Amino acid sequence: MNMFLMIIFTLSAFLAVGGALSVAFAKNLIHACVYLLFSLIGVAGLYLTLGAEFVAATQLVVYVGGVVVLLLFAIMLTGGSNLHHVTSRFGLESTPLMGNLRTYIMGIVTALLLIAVLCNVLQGSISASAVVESKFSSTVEQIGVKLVTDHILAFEISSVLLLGALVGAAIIARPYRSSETEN
Amino acid sequence: MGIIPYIVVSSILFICGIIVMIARKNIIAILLGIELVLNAAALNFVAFTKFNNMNIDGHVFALFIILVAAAEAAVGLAIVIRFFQVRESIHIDSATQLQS
Amino acid sequence: MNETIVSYLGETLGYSFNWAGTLAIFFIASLVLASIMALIGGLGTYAERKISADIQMRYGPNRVGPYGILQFLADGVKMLLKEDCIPRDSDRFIFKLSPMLCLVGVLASLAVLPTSSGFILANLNVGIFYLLGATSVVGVGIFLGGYSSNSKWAMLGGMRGAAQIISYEVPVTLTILSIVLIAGGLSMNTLVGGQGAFPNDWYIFHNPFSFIGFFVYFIGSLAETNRAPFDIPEAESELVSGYHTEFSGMRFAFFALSEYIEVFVLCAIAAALFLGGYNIPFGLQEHGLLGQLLQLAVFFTKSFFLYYVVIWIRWTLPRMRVDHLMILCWKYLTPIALLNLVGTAVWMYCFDGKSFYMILKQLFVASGQ
Amino acid sequence: MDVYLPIFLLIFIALLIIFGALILSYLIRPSNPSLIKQTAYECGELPVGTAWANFNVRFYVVALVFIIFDVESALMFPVVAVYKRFLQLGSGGAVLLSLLVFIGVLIQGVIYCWRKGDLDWIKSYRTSSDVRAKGLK
Repeated sequence: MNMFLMIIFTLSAFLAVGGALSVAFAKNLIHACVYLLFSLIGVAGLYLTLGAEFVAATQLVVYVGGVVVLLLFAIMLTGGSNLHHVTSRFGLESTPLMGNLRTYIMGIVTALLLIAVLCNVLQGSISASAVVESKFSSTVEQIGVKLVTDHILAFEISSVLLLGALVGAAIIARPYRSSETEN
Repeated sequence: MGIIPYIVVSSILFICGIIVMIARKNIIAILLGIELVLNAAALNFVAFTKFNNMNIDGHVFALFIILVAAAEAAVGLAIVIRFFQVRESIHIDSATQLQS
Repeated sequence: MNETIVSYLGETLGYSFNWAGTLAIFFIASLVLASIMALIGGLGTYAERKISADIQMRYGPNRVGPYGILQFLADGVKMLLKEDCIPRDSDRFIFKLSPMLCLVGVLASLAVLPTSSGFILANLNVGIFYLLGATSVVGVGIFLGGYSSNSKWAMLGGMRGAAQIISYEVPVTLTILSIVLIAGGLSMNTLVGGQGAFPNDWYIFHNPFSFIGFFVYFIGSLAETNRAPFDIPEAESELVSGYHTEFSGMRFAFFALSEYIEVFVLCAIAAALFLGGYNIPFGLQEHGLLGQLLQLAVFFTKSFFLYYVVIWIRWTLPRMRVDHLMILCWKYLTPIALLNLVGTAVWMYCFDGKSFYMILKQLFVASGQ
Repeated sequence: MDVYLPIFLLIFIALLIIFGALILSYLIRPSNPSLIKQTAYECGELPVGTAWANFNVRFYVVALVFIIFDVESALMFPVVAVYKRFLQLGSGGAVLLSLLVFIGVLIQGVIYCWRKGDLDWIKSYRTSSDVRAKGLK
């Protein structure tokens, strides 16, 4: 089956490299975004040739379904012209850390839970070598085992990272009505 | 087929991303370049996993790279949108003040 | 592990294929599947008109062929003969590209369609996740179609369509996650094979959470394919025709075809994940090719039943308003799906992965003794 | 490797169908473009301005919440896939706990966006003058 591999690799590599070059030299921003889409699909094909099917599928789901749509939306939101002058200070009236009691309680509970889980797991209740590796044959299952044993810290922290990204981006992007700017 | 073709492809992707980041003056285009660079890095991780006969850790790293890229794109684009509302421009050279 | 139709045929016929044979079988099978899907997409338009006519006490198409069943061919020829209008101010490159993206995305997702245990094109390890990724290309295609026309109606429809599709992907994905929890694998044969032929073994009746999950998934997939009552992106009375206002001829046909095929694919996935998929009772699948054909029949029957329900819903319910649509997604379906996920995980832990039926049976037996 | 072949073949077939239909249609369809015909449809009026204008930021916020969910579910998929196997091996509790914490953090994000009105579509955002008037944070 080496020939299929070669063909698929060549096609995907051409898609990826051609897309990347087109991104570099496209005149139109939307076109650049579409070329980026092709490049990302090409990289997903390369992952397939490497046998990393889960990473390839994640590439499709996250990049093609998510990031590219986000980029297109952002281009549409900023692409027009002649918006009248808006002068606000990035809309940040109070720093997001200044929560009330409930947010502090929630934060503390989350932190305690995280610490409890990490202590529980890191103290050697499971480690990857303890799990019978032969039972997890496919790449998805191996990744899953890694995520809940060796890389559990990264797994849990990534959720906190994403929470931070969500809250931060929502604060930054949240629109204010024009009444604010008139004041 | 060895690892060399993959490294070539990923380095081309990386260089394209760097070119985009340096040459473009549009902030969103710069974010496109960052996506390309991160993809190149993730591709290298997966390729080395396959050919150096390491365990599956490279795939996990690629996953986290994709995750961080998505979070970075979300926050970056939010900043771009806010910046556009303030400055009516997404030209990188118009970002001259920390406060407006 | 990974199996394909080739390995299945090789095992059954006791013959190992070389690369040419593999390629030929894959190509023929893919071609057959794609043509069947195109036929289903074509017949879908006919079925829609006929069922709507039934519901509204009309005749529907009845001139071309017996009962008007060849109407879709006439429509296809009409589409071929239409002039190809591209608006003057449009973005021509993306205008030509976007219908292709839609159709390619939908057809690529067919690779993991669980038609039967042996005839599945490729039983990938990441099956259902791959399908999610492939169908997400359609959203980009719809957005680009709306953008490229440079028409206000199309732009509004494209923006709304993209926002709706990505929003409803969230509850759908979370519901699929809860099913994966029960089945313990992502590949289609694991997901379907964990169920049985009779309703008590289906995942929809596995626990109360998956019962709710089925409806969350179904509503979400209706919205993801822009079907009524969620056809905001192409609402005729508000936006002329939504994102494909400016498309004519074959380009419009690609959009319509991809929509109908996607509806079928999502119905098929609903049937596979919740309604037992291709499982046939009494262990008939042991009997080689005949069993496979029976599985095909069972699979298509279930899918077509759901397809009928989709059309039925379209002609029964009024269209939703766009803010209600978003509220339904983010304030009802998503929290419900999250709770389902947590509930399913806890159920699996507490009851050791047993289904509701099995627990009842155990209780019954225990009380009998 | 040949497991992935059907994906590429299906893409190939899709392109085949598309270009075959387009070429066939190109051969037999009429083509007499005119200025009016190539105008964007705006209910019979001449189109005013371009459609590529600014859109409301709420589209972006929806896409933002979506992408966070998307990434989290992508990360949860492998863990969820091995959960049953871990249950059978007898160490499902730790996996359940880590999953629950992961989902819990995710739910906090949802609650935040809900409370701040990011999930609403119409009368979504409290203006800052409202905030000042009511003395709310």
